Amino acid sequence: MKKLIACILAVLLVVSAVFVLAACKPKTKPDFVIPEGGYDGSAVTITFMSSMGQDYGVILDEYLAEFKKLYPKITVEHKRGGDYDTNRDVIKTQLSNGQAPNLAFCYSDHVALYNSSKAVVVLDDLIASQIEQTRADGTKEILGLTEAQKNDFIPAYYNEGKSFGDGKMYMLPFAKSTELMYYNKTSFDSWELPVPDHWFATDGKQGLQTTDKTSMEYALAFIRDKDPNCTPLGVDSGANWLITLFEQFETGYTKSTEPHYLFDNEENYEILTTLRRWYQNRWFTTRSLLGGNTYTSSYFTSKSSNDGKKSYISIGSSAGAAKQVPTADSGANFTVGVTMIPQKEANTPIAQSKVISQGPSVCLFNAENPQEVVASWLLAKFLITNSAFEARYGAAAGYLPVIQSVQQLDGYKEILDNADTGLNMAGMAAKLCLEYKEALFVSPAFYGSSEARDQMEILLNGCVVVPNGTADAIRQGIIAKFRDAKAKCEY
Amino acid sequence: MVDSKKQWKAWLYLSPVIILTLVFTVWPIINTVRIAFLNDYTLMGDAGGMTFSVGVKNFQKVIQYPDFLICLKNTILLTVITVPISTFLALLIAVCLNSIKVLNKLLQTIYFLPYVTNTIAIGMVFATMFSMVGSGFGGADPYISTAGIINNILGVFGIEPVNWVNAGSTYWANMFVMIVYIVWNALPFKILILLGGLQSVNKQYYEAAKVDGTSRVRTFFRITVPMLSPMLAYVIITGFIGGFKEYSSVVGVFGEGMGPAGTEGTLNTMVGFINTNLMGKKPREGIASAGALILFVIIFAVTMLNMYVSKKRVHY
Amino acid sequence: MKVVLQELTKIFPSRTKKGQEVVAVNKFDFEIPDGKLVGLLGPSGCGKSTTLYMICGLQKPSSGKIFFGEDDVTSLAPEYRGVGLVFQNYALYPHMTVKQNILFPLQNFKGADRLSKSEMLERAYNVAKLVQIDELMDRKPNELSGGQQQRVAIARALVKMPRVLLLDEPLSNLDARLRLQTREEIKRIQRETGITTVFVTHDQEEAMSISDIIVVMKLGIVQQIGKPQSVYDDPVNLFVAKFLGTPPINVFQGTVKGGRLYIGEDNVLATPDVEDQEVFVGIRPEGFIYDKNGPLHCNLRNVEVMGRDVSIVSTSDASLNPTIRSIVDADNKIDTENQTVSFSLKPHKVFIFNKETEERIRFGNTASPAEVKE
Amino acid sequence: MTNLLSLSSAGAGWLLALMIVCILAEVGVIVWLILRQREEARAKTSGNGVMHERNIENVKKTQKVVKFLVKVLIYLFLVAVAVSVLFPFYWMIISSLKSYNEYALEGEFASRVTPTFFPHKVMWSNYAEAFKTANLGTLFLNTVFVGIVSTILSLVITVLAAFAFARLEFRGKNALFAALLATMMIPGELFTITNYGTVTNILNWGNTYTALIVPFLVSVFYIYLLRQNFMQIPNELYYAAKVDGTSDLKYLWKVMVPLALPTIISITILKMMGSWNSYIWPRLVANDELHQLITNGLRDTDFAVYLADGSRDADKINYPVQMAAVTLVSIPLFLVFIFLRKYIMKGVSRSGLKG
Repeated sequence: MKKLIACILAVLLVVSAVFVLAACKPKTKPDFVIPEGGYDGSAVTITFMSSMGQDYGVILDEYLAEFKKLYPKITVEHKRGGDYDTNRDVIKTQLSNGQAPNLAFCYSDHVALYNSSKAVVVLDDLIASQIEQTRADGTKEILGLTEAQKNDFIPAYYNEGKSFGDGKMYMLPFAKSTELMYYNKTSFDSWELPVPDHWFATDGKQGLQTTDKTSMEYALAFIRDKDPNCTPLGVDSGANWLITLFEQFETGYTKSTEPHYLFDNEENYEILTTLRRWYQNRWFTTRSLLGGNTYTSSYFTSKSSNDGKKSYISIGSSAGAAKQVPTADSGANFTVGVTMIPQKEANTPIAQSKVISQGPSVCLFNAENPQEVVASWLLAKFLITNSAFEARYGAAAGYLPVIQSVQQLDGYKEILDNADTGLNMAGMAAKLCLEYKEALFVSPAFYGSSEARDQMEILLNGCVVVPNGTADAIRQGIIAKFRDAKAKCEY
Repeated sequence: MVDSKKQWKAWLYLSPVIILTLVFTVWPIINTVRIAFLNDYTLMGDAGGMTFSVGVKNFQKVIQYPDFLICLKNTILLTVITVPISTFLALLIAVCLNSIKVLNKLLQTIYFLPYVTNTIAIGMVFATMFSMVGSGFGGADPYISTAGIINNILGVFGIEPVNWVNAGSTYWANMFVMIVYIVWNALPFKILILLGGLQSVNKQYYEAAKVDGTSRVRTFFRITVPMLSPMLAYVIITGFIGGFKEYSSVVGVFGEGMGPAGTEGTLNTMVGFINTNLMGKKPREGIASAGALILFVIIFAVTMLNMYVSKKRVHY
Repeated sequence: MKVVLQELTKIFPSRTKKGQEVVAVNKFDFEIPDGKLVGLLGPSGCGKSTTLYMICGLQKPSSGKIFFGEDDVTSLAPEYRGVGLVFQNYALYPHMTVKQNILFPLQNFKGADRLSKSEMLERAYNVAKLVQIDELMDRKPNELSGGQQQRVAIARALVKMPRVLLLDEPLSNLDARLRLQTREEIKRIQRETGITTVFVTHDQEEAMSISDIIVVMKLGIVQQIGKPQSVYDDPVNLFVAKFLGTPPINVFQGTVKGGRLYIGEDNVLATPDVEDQEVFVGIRPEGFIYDKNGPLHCNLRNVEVMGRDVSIVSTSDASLNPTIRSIVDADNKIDTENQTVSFSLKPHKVFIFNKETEERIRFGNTASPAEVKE
Repeated sequence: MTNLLSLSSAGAGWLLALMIVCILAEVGVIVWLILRQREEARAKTSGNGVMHERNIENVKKTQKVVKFLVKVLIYLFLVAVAVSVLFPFYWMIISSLKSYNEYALEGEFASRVTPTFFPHKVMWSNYAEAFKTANLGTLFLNTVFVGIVSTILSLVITVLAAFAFARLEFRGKNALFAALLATMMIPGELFTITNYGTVTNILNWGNTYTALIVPFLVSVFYIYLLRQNFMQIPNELYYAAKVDGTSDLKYLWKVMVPLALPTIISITILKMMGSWNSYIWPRLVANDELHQLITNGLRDTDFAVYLADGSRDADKINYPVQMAAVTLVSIPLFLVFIFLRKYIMKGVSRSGLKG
């Protein structure tokens, strides 16, 4: 027995040793302070985690080479982190173990997550810094952003960096997209059906009975009546749709400070009841309702409408504009119209309109050697304020450049000028986004905001399949879904 | 006569196992227990220097999870249904396989194939087999057209196609698909073990039974099953342990949402809950560890129960 | 109920491709009279077990027929033959108690034969009493001794009142003392139930001691069938002679010249109406008479006193076995100084066999008494 | 309502229908057998429980028929199960040979509602593309390298441990073994996070092969399997060897390993297959191109669907090519299994798993 106790003691000893070792790993990193004289030219290696596809990485490498000419001592390791979620997981796991990349693609939700370990660098000082940096080719630049550079940003995209509730700037916008409504112009013209510019019928009547001909209600009923087999509306992201509706009807979705979740209210029940009716009439579908692998753009561009596999209106991201144009081999050919998504009331001016915008930004991570942070800042500034890079990346990835000076750039100017809804649909999307820039809004970011976004998708899917019954039974069904979503968010 | 030299040598042979187990098994367990009792512990927060109070808040949080009961119910239901079915089917197949000569080798190879494949890929195949197409699922009169093979086959027999996995499909339709998939995946290992067991049973018991005029059914229940009871007990115990850890099969068929569109999460399992708190968008390792400990306690209790039952009824 | 075997043959296909097949049993003709205890005797691999399994139906004969009474049961499955079989290592179901083991066959009765629970229990206890294991009913097989397990196996075979009882080397797993006791048990049980029984053994002493008829086999071919004593006293060939009897028969090389049998130079016996030829001579150990001026001279090796009689061990150049063992009455005074010892022979204990065919050559006055009485 | 005729080539549909027919036929046979048994029971003459004379002809006839029918029943059942096991594979393989549109019923196939059973246009190019895009070459080499090294090392450890548990007596042996078995009950996710910390922080093996190999060297099930097998080797052999001075290791190498060879071989094969399917851990610990293993390599490669104008459709995943990649990955496992099937079966059954 004595021996057994001895061996158990030995086991505990070894384990506690490992435990102490693990516990005392360098925990707290000092908050970043700009070193004297900014970047001191020392040799520094920084890692840049992006979620770019292979094809866009080529463009980035070109400009990294150019950056190398300006700052030869900074070597940039570009790591591809896979799609956005994988990228977030890899960074999250590194952060949980005290490591981090220097510079990374991110969404506002991700930064809110990273910030729970205080790893993200606050950019305000860097932006304001006037320290002079001399580049290898002798030219000089101030460390921070000049006024001109700051105003060049599209305000909504720039402000997204500050949407964390504490007014501090955590990220710079890199490339953005917004939501647009694509519609089958040939059919609309042949039916002389006006393009809907607001959602619900103002006279409260349903379907074809309503006199409000420019409402989506009327349009959907009309299309469905014309082609009984089709699914009039295809919405790519159900979550974006609900967040936009709650923002447009000002009924509340979330806010960045406690208490975060505001969507559980009477008005929203009404909205979801109507959407449920639309779904039961088979007037719309979304990507996740189709199982997540079938894209609503494929419905919009499909030829035959048997089994509902055709839609005449498609709401999707401006980044995917090219896919909303019917390809030659699909046999369907019609001209595609593209406009702003419907608003709360008819003919809402752009300034009062509300359209959600998304897209990757760039954030910096704390590092032991402040030089690494400054070097990463220089790289981020170099890429984002470089209109040529923004234009080429935007055009290739279907994203919208975040700086307006891109429009004057000769290459990009032609794209905007001969933008059409045919082969140059991407150019048309970019043109419209620039037009709608006052209407853009961003959903608030906080720890758990990405979970809230997921719950919106689940909420929409849940409400629209609430089984038929008395009006009250349906209402209770919908309320239950809201309660469940709120509980999941607050959990 | 256990002299110390022998002792020392035994520990020497076991040293690699012990060291590796200490570092990669014992330490994680201790760390998990440690984390489970640190309220609202998150790895990122810990890395960022946050401090955490000690308490049982994590465990309360696990219970308060709105879908906790759903996760528990799914885990238990899936295990309690699939383990008996797959064990009985495997036993039947093993006995039949053992009684035929022709094609024996080929069939053995076929039955072992699922063991060799990638769970996620086959999950996707099952999802497409049971899928429907069209946009009207869950609506008042959903399109009944279907792309899935299973519904097509049902069509041959004039049976109305069923909405198995798409939006608006019922809970039990989803469970049926999951049960078929889990049993399909669990059979190979069980057949292998039971077939091995059958081959080591002394032939003379069967000859004696034959001479006594025992019917096939009675031979099966009164001789084969008791003689195989050690293997059966082993297969059932590991079956339960595996069953409680079911997760990747649900992900294979329904994706990370753990349920069809519109009813996401209805098929979530305990391990699914732990994973959402580990890898999800709001990682809380404290709650995940607490959930894992609760699951471990359940598995431990069930295994002890299984051991106890098998001690009684198994003949060694 | 008598069992008739007609030209029963069993040929096993050889496992290796090129090897030819093995004839395990070759045209076995035999009629087992009702109620008799028959011993199938022979060295291992002589086809006795195969025959047993063919009778009970576990093995299908390659050709030939088996009749139970008038019914041709050749291709009938074992369960329909009404056969009780006891395996060499008992094959008791390890997870069942003795009582359950014995009841097991009864529970298989279908239709009209079905018995009520109480009848089954009663039958089980009766047969348990018969084999004297009625107080072990609730034990598990692994808690019993070899002998007890043996008796349980027999009880299990008997409980369904089979038409034929078959035993496969029932005693081979028992220790010597138990073997004698169980041997008597089997005989007693068989006589009391009067059931036709066939048992297989390679131990000739066991077969001779309890069977009514013995069948000596070799390489699938029946050598001789008959009462144990008559087969012992009148072996049909050298193999049967050598196989039966302990201590075994002494074999010499001899020649017959002019109606006289010579072993080496010694002219030991008159063998009227036998042509001159080289022969094998088999002399039973009890066939020697210690006679100072006996014709047969051997070199004395030693003498083993066994109480009732004395065993003289000697050697001779003409002998084929290393030593010659002769058993004579104890009250002979054996002169141990003298190197050589001489014997005279009891004619009916001396057999001569043809050198090539090893067939028995009978000579004149030696018709053994047993055969006459048949 | 679609009917089967519209299925242009309903091969597999009929195959699956055949399976259903098999099962129905079985039910019919079972019912017939039961009726047969009951009717046979009535036909017999009454008897006092003795195995009574039966009209042998009648019995012989039914016995032959019953024997045949039971054989048919068994084969029907086994074939039905075989079809249901094979069908997903069949479906995986033909999906891998379809073009994206045909698979997803889009584009020129949009009008179809039921999937095609045989690819209209067999796309062998999917396999080439799968190999290229997921650079299966390096993935394959990585996985084989990691697989072999970890199998060999773990084999050495398992044999030593099993030997100690089976043969050597030392205090606390059973407690230690029970503790090891208990670890099998703990859900794996529990270990991943902490082990990640240990591997990347303390041992900083991040993105190295060691990180992929070392943590999983100890597999308790295989120690259990081998211990069972070793225990079946009689003790006398060990004592005999001890008497004439052979050292433990020599005895282990000369006597125990050869005797337990089938089990050791099956452990090697099953271990190799294990490393083939591991997914979560490699993704966490070694996800860069150099060290990626097959499953997470497949998972992260975005198999592109190319639009008419050659540009990539970012949203769509080319499932057929992914299926092709998965099939390519599974083939070596199939081959290994088919050739060494005998050993796997013998290995596991030899261990008897008693007690």
